Amino acid sequence: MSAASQTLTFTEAAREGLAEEMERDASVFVVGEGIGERGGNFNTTLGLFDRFGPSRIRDTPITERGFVGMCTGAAMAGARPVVDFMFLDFILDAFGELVNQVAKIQYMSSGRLRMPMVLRGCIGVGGSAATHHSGNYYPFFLHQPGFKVVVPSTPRDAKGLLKTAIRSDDPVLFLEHKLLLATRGEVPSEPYLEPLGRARVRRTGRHATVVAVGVMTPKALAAADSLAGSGHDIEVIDLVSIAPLDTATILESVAKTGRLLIADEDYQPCGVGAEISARVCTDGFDLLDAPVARLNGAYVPIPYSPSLEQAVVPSQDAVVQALRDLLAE
Amino acid sequence: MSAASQTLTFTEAAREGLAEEMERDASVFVVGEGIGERGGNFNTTLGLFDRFGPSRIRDTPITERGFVGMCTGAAMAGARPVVDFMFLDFILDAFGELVNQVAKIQYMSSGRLRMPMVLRGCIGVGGSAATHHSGNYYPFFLHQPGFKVVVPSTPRDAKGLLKTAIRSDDPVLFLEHKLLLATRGEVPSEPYLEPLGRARVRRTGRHATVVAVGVMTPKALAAADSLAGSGHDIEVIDLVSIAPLDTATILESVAKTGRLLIADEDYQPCGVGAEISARVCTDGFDLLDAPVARLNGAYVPIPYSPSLEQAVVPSQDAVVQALRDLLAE
Amino acid sequence: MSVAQTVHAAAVSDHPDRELHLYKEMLKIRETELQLARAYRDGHVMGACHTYVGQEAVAVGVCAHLQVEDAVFSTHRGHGHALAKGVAATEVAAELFGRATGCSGGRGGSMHLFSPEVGMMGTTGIVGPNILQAVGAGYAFQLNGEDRVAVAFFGDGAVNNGAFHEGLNLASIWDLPVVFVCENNLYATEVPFAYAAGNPEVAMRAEGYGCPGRAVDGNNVMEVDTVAEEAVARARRGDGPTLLECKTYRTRAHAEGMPEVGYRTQEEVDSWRARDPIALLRSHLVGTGRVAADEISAWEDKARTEALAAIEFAKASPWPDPRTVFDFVDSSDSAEAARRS
Amino acid sequence: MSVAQTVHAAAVSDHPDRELHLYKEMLKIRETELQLARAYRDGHVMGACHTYVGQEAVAVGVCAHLQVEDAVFSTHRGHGHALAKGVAATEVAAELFGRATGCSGGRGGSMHLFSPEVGMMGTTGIVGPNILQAVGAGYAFQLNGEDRVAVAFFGDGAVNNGAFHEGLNLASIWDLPVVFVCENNLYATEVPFAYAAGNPEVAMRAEGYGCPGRAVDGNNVMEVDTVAEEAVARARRGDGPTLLECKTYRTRAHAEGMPEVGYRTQEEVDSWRARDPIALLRSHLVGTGRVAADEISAWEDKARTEALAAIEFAKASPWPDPRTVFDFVDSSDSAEAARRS
Ligand SMILES: Cc1ncc(C[n+]2csc(CCOP(=O)(O)OP(=O)(O)O)c2C)c(N)n1
Ligand SMILES: Cc1ncc(C[n+]2csc(CCOP(=O)(O)OP(=O)(O)O)c2C)c(N)n1
Ligand SMILES: [Mg+2]
Ligand SMILES: [Mg+2]
Repeated sequence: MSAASQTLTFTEAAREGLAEEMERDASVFVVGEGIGERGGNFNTTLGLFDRFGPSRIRDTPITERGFVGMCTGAAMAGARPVVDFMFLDFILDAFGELVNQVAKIQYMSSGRLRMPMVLRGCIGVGGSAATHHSGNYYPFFLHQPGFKVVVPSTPRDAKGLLKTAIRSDDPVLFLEHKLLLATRGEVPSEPYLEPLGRARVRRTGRHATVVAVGVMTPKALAAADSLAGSGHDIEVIDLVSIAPLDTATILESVAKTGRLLIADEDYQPCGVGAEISARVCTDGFDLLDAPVARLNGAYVPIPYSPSLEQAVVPSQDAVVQALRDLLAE
Repeated sequence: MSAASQTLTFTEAAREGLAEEMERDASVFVVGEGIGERGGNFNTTLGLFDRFGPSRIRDTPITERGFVGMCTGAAMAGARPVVDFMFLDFILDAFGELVNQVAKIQYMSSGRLRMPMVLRGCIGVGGSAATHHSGNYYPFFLHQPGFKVVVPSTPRDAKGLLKTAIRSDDPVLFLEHKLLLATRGEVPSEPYLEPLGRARVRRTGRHATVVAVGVMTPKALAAADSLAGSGHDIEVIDLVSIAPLDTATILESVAKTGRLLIADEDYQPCGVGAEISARVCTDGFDLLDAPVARLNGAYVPIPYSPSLEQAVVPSQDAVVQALRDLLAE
Repeated sequence: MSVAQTVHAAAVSDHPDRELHLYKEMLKIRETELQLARAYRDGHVMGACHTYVGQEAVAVGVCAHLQVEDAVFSTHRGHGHALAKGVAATEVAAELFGRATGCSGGRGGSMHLFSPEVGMMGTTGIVGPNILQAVGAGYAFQLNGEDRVAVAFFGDGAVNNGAFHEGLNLASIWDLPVVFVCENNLYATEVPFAYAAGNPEVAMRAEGYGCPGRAVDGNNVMEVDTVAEEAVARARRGDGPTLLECKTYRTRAHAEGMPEVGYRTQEEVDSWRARDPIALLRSHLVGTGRVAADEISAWEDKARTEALAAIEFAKASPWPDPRTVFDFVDSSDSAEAARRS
Repeated sequence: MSVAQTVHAAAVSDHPDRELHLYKEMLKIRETELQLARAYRDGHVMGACHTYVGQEAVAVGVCAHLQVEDAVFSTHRGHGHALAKGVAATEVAAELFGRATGCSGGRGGSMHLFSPEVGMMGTTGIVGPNILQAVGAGYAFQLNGEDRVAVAFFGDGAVNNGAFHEGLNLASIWDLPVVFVCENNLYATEVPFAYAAGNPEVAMRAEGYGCPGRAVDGNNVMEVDTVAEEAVARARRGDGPTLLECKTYRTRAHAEGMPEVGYRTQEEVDSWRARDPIALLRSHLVGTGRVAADEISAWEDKARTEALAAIEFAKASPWPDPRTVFDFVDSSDSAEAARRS
């Protein structure tokens, strides 16, 4: 650990970012169930109730639609709400508020109203959380104009992106994969921000590109390592930003490798990989030496039993296999 | 008009189909706002209240989440609900019920419970309906496993598909573009069904394929006609089924034409065209003589003023231009 | 109605010109609406157009107690609220005409009126969300220690909706400065509230949320004025929300152009027309000799002239430039541009 | 509690073996839950596991009046409802162990128990939907002219949610055969109902929907039994829904493995433990001399043995075959396959 950095978990880093922004701007407040004294089901606000008090760290009744609608009005009136859904699945009960109100009010008011709102929640399959606590949902928020969406995979990005999200005047979904929460990593000790809208090249390579979404990033990196032994040099891009999509970084990589795999735990149809594939097949048609490949979670509701749950998520081995197939095309 | 057919509007045909299924099966009932004596904002149930009475043609309070959840339970208990949303936009308030309950209950119960539910509503941009009454939303229901979705463009399909949807044991979205409701067309006088899950080739051609979604079908056909003059022979596929996607029909066409345009009024990112493009670029990579092209509505909330509204929907001229560009690739 | 009488006396003594002001405000709404209805018939107003005719006393009686800084969140039937909150009739008319000079730059139309400059925070085409947004504005005001008040206007149709339930409860448990104004006009489109609600008394619902509820004659502007005064003062003091049920009636169709098919009797419509809020106050003003009939006629002429001028303004206004259609989807379009637009 | 005493007398005279039956049902739930909690600690139960310990009287008192054909819709805290509705303990245990022999074939886990064969229509991991689904089953029963009844069990946490509001109103306006059973255990996770609700009296909410509401001691099974009898009979007669508020308490953590951090006092927990529903009935049965203490001990042993057997069954059961993961997403998998699976 260098002098100018510290090792934190994903959750600790994000919490530090939240606390810094709350110190900085008194109009930032958080709502959610169990985020008060308890500090959040996922420790997202641990210790913050004592520091900021109940009007800024606000426990709510089980009224997802209600408090999202409420935060919409609060944002319109100049506050900066952070909605902590615990499990992102609960956001669905507020979907009407999000699509018809949150996404549209800046446009309808020609920017005279802003919508500085952060929507955060845990996503993804793991730990037998079962079918109502395992969703990903991010393509919905790329399809509908008006949102920004980030899915960080490192503590550094978690902190830097959450801070930027809170300062943004747009609604930003900040999505935390349950299996990444305990990930430890270096985080600068000095204040910093990370930009929205940018993918990160996590590993450079020449033979193929993997664009990985969130939890697939460590799997893709491990897959790339394991393929290095057999002489395959894989570039790994951590997508990080779902909306907007950083097509430029992907095309630049494909220009070099000629081969593209999109690895995403989420469902394939109309997913993020579909959009990336469609863009690359249009704007990068001549760059491609092989059809774009997609690796996704099984297209079924998420089951509970470990034997079934394992069968629906793309494993590291599956990434290796998909890359082998792609390289053989 | 032949002896064995009649000319009906889209709305009349669908209503005839609904009435036939209600006669046939006493467990079919309809819920919605203003669908009772009034016969529905879009005349979807005109005259049916008198025939079937209030328990089968049921006016509801403004409780979209409530009555979708209610219909979920009714379907679990063996009834066959038809939810008439009037404008499909209102479905968003029931999104949690749909994604977490309706889509999953067959799976979770290993098929011991079925989910025979029809969700119908008007979609699309037109008539200055403005931002809360102009949505399309169908990609959401392809992304999430568990739904079937149809977007008919002809009276014949409207009737035949609505009947099949009502008989289906799966949740089916039956989406009616506002600008197609008055479309007149031949409808068989004899009882018939149309299959879910199938695209229709509406015009055969050799030089390029347009896959059109719903309201884009008449525009694509007109565009194809206008290009015929300049020697371009365009194949037009009316997608009809959004979920499942009939990839086979599209690939067969692309095998012949080598060129594909997807024309869809809905937003581009993570839309239906993205999924079609991605599939064709993977499974039909070698069939393509040019990159797949997509033509979509502008990626903005739908504005009210005609001058702006016109600017967000793809016109017939835009289809012609997109085809010219595609043919020139 | 004893409450109304008490109120009335109080209002007169406290604010000698109050009734005249309220009367003129109602007139402004009425005349503007009638011109908009005509413009709809003539094809100048597109989409759906829900007029406020018959309900003017509610918006006017409530907004009389609001400052520019207070926030109003309204519904599909929102012209009256916008006008009462201070949006110029020219801007409302131009919006319905889809013109660049409209309060939403032509992007919104009848159901999407935004004028945050005067505290008109928006109207919504979806039933329910505005209730929650008012709660949120109240939250922000409380958080900032400001004594601003947020008001949600909504119909009886919203009362059965989950947004009502969740919103009232949230405002109540946190003592937020919100006034919930239900305009119970007996129908949601043509579905009677008595059919749609297991208990058709709206005001008593407040008890379920632990906040006060008051039912008033929504066609009596002075009665509305009084309960609104109490409710706004309570909110401003930091004592929390109030639910007002204003019993009223729309005397035109649900939306312009819709047939009046059988869901209500002509007698019912006529009985409410006989209690028209403007006529009621007019006869009171004239009857008590406070204003001469021809003075009132002069106001009416003025209101009509202004409404016509608003229509002319709208008609003469430019269409929005289609090249602006991509602007303001997100905040990357600068605040400066926002002011310009 | 006078209501309870009246009830009790009636129940004894009408159903001489009723108390014994209810007692054994509560024991079954208690012993099964304790074994499941142990299995959770040992890593056999994954995901979240919300036990019903302390609340047994509610499920048992209500389900005593239900037939197999009646439909129950439950929540994340649903083991007790499933067992009381007739799902075998073996199938519940196997489900929590993620085994193919579980009532949901291992697809569901603790929060997703499906056994439509015995009218257990499902439990939900999302708060709210089951209320609406019970309304819908009631709708289907009424449509078919059947005298079946639908029951929704839910916590105090659901009361503030829009689903409660919309569901109760719909059932009430259409006189649907539904019983709404709120298990008010004072907390939603650790958020007190008294904080979350502007008015913490649940039963009185019924008035807002125009249906009867009854509050009872949810730890007194005979009291629950009586009000449930009335409510179920009313529904079966076609007279419409009833809201029951059963005041009770969970004596274990919200979910297994969660620390009990300060949101409730030890005294509070102890005072409710002292009113344990099983102990209460036990001392009544023994005190009145109806049953000998060692007979009851024998029942307890039997219940424990059966619970252990359920655990053994679960442990010995096969995992679901991963190749079945794609089955039953839609109805193209045949009903025959459904029965087989
Ligand atoms: C969520 C939702 N569902 C349905 C509609 C369609 N709709 C528009 S206005 C209306 C009736 C509203 O009645 P009420 O709230 O009483 O207001 P009023 O029109 O009587 O002023 C309905 C059902 C809608 N706008 N939003
Ligand atoms: C819509 C939704 N929001 C949040 C949660 C997370 N959650 C699970 S149980 C629970 C508390 C439920 O409290 P209550 O309804 O009183 O039932 P109890 O656990 O006390 O039996 C919460 C908030 C959820 N499951 N669903
Ligand atoms: Mg109304
Ligand atoms: Mg509880």
